[in-house]
Amino acid sequence: MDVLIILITLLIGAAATYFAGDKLASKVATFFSLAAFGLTLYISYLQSNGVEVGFTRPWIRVPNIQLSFLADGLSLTMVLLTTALAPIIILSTFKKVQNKAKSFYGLIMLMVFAMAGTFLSGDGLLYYIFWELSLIPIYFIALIWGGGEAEARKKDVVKFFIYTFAGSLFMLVAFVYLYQKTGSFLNYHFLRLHLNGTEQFWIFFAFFIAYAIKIPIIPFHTWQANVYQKAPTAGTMLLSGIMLKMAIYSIIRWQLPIAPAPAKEYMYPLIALCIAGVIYGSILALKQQDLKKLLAYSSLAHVGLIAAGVYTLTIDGLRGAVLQMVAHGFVVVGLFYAAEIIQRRYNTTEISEMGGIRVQTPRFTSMFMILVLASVALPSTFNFVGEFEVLYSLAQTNIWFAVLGGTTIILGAFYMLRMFQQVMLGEQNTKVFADVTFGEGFVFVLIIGVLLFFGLYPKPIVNFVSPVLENIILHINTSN
Amino acid sequence: MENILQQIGIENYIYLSTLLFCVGAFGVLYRRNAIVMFMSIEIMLNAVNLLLVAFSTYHQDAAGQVFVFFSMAVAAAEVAVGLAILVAIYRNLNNIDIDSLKKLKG
Amino acid sequence: MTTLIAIAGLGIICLIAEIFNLRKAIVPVSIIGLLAILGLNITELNLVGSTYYNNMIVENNYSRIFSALFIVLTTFLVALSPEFHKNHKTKISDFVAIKLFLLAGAVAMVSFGNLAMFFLGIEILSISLYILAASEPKNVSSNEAGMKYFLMGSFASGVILFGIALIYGATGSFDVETIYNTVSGGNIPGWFFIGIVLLTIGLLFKIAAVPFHFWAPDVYEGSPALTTATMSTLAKVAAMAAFFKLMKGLNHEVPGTYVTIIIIVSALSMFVGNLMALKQSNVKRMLAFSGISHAGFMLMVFLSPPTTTGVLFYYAAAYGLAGIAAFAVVLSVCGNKGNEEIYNFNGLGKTHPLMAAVLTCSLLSMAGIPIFSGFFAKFFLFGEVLRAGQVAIVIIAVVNSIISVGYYFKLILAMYTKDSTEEKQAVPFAYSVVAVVAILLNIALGLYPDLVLGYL
Amino acid sequence: MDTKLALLLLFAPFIGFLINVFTGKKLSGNLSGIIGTAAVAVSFAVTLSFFLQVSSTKEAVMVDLFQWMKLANFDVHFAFQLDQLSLLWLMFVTGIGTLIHVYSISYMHDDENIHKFFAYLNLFVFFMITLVMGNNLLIMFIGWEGVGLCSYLLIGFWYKNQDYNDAAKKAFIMNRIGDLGFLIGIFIIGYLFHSLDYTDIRTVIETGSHHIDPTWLSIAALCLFIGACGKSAQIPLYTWLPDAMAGPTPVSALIHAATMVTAGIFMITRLNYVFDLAPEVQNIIAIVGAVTSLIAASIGLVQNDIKKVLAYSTVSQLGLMFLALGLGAYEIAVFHVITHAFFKACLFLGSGSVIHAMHGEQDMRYMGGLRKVMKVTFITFLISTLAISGLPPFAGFFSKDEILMTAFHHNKPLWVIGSVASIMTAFYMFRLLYLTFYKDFRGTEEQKKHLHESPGLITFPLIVLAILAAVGGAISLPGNSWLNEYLAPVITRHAEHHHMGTTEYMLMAVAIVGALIGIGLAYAKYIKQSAVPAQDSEITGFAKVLYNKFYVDEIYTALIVKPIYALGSFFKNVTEVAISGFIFGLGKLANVLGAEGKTLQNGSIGFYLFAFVLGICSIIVYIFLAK
Repeated sequence: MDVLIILITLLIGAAATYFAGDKLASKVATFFSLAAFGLTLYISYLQSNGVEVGFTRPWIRVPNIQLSFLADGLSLTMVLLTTALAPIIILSTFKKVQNKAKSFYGLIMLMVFAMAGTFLSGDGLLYYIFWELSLIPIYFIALIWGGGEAEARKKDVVKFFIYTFAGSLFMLVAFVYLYQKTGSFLNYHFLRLHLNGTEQFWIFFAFFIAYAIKIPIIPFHTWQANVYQKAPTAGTMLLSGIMLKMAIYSIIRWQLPIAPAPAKEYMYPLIALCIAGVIYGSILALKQQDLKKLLAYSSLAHVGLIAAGVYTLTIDGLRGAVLQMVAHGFVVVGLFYAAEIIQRRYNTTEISEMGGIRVQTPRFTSMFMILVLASVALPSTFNFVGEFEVLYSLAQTNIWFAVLGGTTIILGAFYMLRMFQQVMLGEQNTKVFADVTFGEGFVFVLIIGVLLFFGLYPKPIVNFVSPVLENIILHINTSN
Repeated sequence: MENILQQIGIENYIYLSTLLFCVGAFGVLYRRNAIVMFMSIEIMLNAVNLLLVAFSTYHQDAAGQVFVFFSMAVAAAEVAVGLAILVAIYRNLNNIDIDSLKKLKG
Repeated sequence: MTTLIAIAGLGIICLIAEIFNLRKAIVPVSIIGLLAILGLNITELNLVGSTYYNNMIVENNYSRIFSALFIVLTTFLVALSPEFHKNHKTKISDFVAIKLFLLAGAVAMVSFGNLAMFFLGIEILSISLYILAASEPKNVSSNEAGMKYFLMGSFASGVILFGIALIYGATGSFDVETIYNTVSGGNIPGWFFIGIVLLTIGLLFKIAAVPFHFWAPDVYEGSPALTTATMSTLAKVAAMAAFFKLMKGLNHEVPGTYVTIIIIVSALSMFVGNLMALKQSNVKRMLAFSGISHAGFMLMVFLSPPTTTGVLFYYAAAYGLAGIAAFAVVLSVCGNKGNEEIYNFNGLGKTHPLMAAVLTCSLLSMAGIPIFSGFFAKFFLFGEVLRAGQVAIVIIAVVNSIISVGYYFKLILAMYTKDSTEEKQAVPFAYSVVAVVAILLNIALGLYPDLVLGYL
Repeated sequence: MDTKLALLLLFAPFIGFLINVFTGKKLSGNLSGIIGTAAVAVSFAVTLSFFLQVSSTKEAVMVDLFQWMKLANFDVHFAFQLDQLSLLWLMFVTGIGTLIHVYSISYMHDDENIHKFFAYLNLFVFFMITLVMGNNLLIMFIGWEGVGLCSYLLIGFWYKNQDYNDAAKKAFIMNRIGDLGFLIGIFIIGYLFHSLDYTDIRTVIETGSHHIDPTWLSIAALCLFIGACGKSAQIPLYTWLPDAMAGPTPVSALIHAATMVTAGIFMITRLNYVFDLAPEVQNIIAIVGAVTSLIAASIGLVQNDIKKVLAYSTVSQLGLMFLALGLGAYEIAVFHVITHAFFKACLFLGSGSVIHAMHGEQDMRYMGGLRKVMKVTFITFLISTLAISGLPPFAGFFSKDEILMTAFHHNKPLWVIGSVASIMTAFYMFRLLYLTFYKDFRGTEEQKKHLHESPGLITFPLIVLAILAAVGGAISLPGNSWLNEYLAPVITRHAEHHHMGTTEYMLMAVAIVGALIGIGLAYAKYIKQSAVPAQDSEITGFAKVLYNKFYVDEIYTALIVKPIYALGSFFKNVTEVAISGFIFGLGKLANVLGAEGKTLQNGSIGFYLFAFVLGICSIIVYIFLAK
């Protein structure tokens, strides 16, 4: 029993979904995603009990590419996030008439497959392939099922694709170069390399472009808001919930260990850039009139903080980043789902057209409220745990980083509560707003449950990822 | 036989045929009548043939002359095809000025 | 050798078949024949290299595997012909026969041992292409294409011939072996290198590299679509293969100036090809420009000749197969529309999902997106070039891959986001089969590069 | 056993919260009120038992549940600690909490969302207990932000009114500013001490087991104090508290007078050993406290909204407490917290009872003469007013007097400021009393008809609190102070006991006289001249500045909020456009080049051949050059 089975399940799921036809597609997709989640849980359980669940077979002789899937706490955590969010995201699309449903859900499953592959790959080229593969489904999802005016959407989506593709090509060059050095793409072969300063710098730089665009770190973020706004909510969830985590994961897994020297040398500028993103995103979020755009910018801010945590190269920073990734994944999906629900009722994401919803929907209000609070990292929610560790790591690096990064808890509260007030509170809205159905509520309950549980008891995840992260930190510190 | 080559010297043959080649090339460049362009191309090819023959004598090696036959045959075939196309064009446009062939561009 | 003879024979059989009114049989027979020859050819793989007619023809794995690729491509082209030429069935034998002769020329181009053979091969290829290009006598643009191709082609032949003559003059032989030895012996007159360069230029013309590319877009656009397919896949690949073999055969070590020229030309080709393609509204023309840029990519193999043979073949195969698949779709969409403007593809995703998917895949492959062989082709190429230490050109190539996404996706967008204007009609069986098989081969190559890389 | 009881103490209100949230809609208003009250009452009972136990054994009860967070150099556990300090706090949190719950049953009776109200109140109590019970800074932080949340929910309880929502938002965000300071403080503490547990920190300090950089320690103390400022409404973060009066009156009484706002004092007292090591920070605290008390009191002089006056008096009283803290007299601060909790809660509830009678009218200019109709309210109100004005023998007198006395001994200017502040307090409190209860009714006839004494559920808590306000001083009489004895274990350095000498009595006398002066002035103005505050438009001069709270809010808006928005629009309209413009520009450039290239591809064979030849020539030339 090894991790391969997860990927196989997802791939079969994608195919099955497509061939199940429009009627059944959603259910089949749900089933397979749940199956994948179960398997991931089981495999993680095995792994934590010391069973070897990794998988390595030779694939291509020349060049030497291995079908190598490493399954340590870190990658499995990310896969858990992916496969846990997948059913939630699919559930969130229920009750919404989907044209070409089979392709829609098929693509979602394909994307989940690709992303899981990215997290699991232990071979550089395999990783790159999954990385690129994950781009194609979201491109079509955003393109075909997206909202907004068609031409503008097309422009933004293509921009997004070319932009991210451009970034990853530089990463490819870096990989090819590394391959020329080692004659293999295996992660641990890369780690054994002894690259000189310039090599490390350029490799770090190539990786950085790829990741900075994907995360996104300012000033590479311009694709984000528009795509988040125009993509169908499911697509936005996939993007913000999982896809951008790929980049941060990759920083931890590939960029830092392979090229630690520049990471140390340019630590301050890097962190400064990320934190600039935090403030920039928060302030921009204040000015948004579109709910999804606001959430996009808030996500920009949060992710900036996570990235900053990673680049501190401290165990707290990395651990906090991982926890924060998982937490943010759930929160952002929940928030976009709330936006989606409002959009279903009011056919708009314009904040100005909302307000006075709370009167009509006590249940939805409280759920939305909890999510808002989680996203501003109220203690005892999962986000707080991550944010605390990240900020603590920043404080260790330089207290001012913590202060500046910490403004997120002020500005975050500012724009989130402002949004909540404008969207939910005030005199009863003239348009009727039906309270959440059971299905919709169920999704929220799942998400909130996760957030609160791990907010109070993050130990399982912490123990799961800590050894890996400690090794990485060790490698970084010991290398040259 | 060789005395001729000695008298003239291989270089001059090269210069001559290069000159001829260039003449042909400029013919192709400056003439707009398709037939004339064909002829210029023929000049180019024949310049090459001359060169080949000269070299084959120079090297005391028949291969060059054999090659000339190849190239002549090929040239003939080419021109045949070319003329056929030309005829088709004439049927459609009633002229063979290649400047009238500017439909495809951009 | 047998391959070459068999192919020529097959061509003649087609012509004879016409005489005996076996028109129906022509295409099946030739396809079966081609497959048989392919089998034969593959069985001969890994045999020791052999020479015929005192080195007129030299067979080795290089020639064999490239011949195999040519045969595969031709098979597809032949399979496409009957549907394409259904309006004038009487000519089918000619079309098929010419294609087969063209193939013979191509095979000769990769299995020559003597410049004469090489010259013959390239001429056979070119002349057949002239004919095919102008094969719609009533259609002015076809005439124009034919004329342009012919004039410039024969001009290029002249240049090649001049180059050959100079080489002969410098070395006193047409035999590649001998030339090679003479050159490595040293003390060769200066014009030898001029000869090489002229030869190079002639071939750069054939593969449509900048600045010798101007004919390509016009000719591609003007010629009948099937001919365009032939040119952009078979002809280009063959020329590239011959080019590579020739250069490996003649230069015992590549001089620096030569490398610089190649780098400049390839960079120019990539940029011009991609930038021009951005603004094209005609698919054939667009593919012509993309072909130019791919020529630029392929030229990079000359930067480390000893190791890039396999890479070149892989790239050629990936490109050829993707091209065939793409053109099969183009034919099926624009077959009876008279033009190949992009708007014909609007809403293809709805009307013919399969065709749309195939075209998407082939475009993604050309753009170099993973799991399609196009990606691995680029990837191997970059690897080798980086090893040769040419980082700059790799960066240029990367930038160009980014640009290329722009126009490849223009087509994809048209297929999936715009709405079809006219009602859907059935896709001819032949087209869909060819398209699917080609793209499947392409993907198979992507998943298992060992399939072909093993032989080189 | 202790663990179970402690958990019961902690979770009883939470259970009440859950019941009210999930079944509230079905329950009748009274029932959910009773549930809410019962929940808090249970906590109070448990607290009482613990209180007795601990005050006899002098042994703190420790409860360690499980590990929460794990960081590089310390872990954080869910662990609780019931020692003298936390129990004292719990006593009046749960005690007064219970009373206010009782009060609310009647006060909120007609509100459609009464179950929500009690849910939130219970949640607040729950978080407040967490804040007090935690045995490390992070647990305190949970409670800290939790109570902030509840105050947000309760201030914005009438969410249909966007002004109230603004007030709620303002409160939350201003608290958050403080919280950031608190967090930074926690980081530094954790970094220095490798732990966040109070006990560990104390041991490190007392044993000096490893060196602590004093500068960083001071910075930490300062950051923590910023946190306290946010929560306890000190300069510069006090402006949210007056606005917070938008919430229902019981909320103002419980959260914004008695309990939550004293969290800052609790935190500093908790970490007294840390602050003792940072004397310069202590000075800052003292000064900030004193100034706050003066400013707030001065603003309070001219306010006409009955709750606003009380709010500013709260701010000013909190200022006095911080003054005490700054002087290192932690017990005294605590003492004043307790007495203040009694009389201020009583005052707020009293004002609530008045507002209840006036059907929501809060402007004192339309009140008056209520003492005839509202006997109980009046008497309790009077007692508390005397208490806050610092007249013996009421509770306020002792605590305030202690503070001033300490100030006098340490720092005369501060003593002056404090005394002035308390004179003002006496003045505006009696102004409030006179305007509300004396003379004739100034409201509408309509209101006059409905004037009535509030029902028993409202008056009962008033009476209890009034009694406490009257006798509460007994817990720490000058000379022999039970409180100081009781708190001795948790406070390392004790405020030196001034033996009651002549100076002390003199000071007492001064304080009393001061209070009497204030009262006298109020009497002269509002009884003798029976003046009524002018309408807003007529207010002029310095009074206008005071009435508009020194325009602090406006200044903040101009200096902070506006710039942020401006920056936002700048980013949105300039940088965003510029960046994406640049990215798009590259694409455009490519397109332009393509378009230009098309002209080159002009279809003329002649030109093509020319280019061809040109190519040949250039290559040949290059070769010759390269040779």
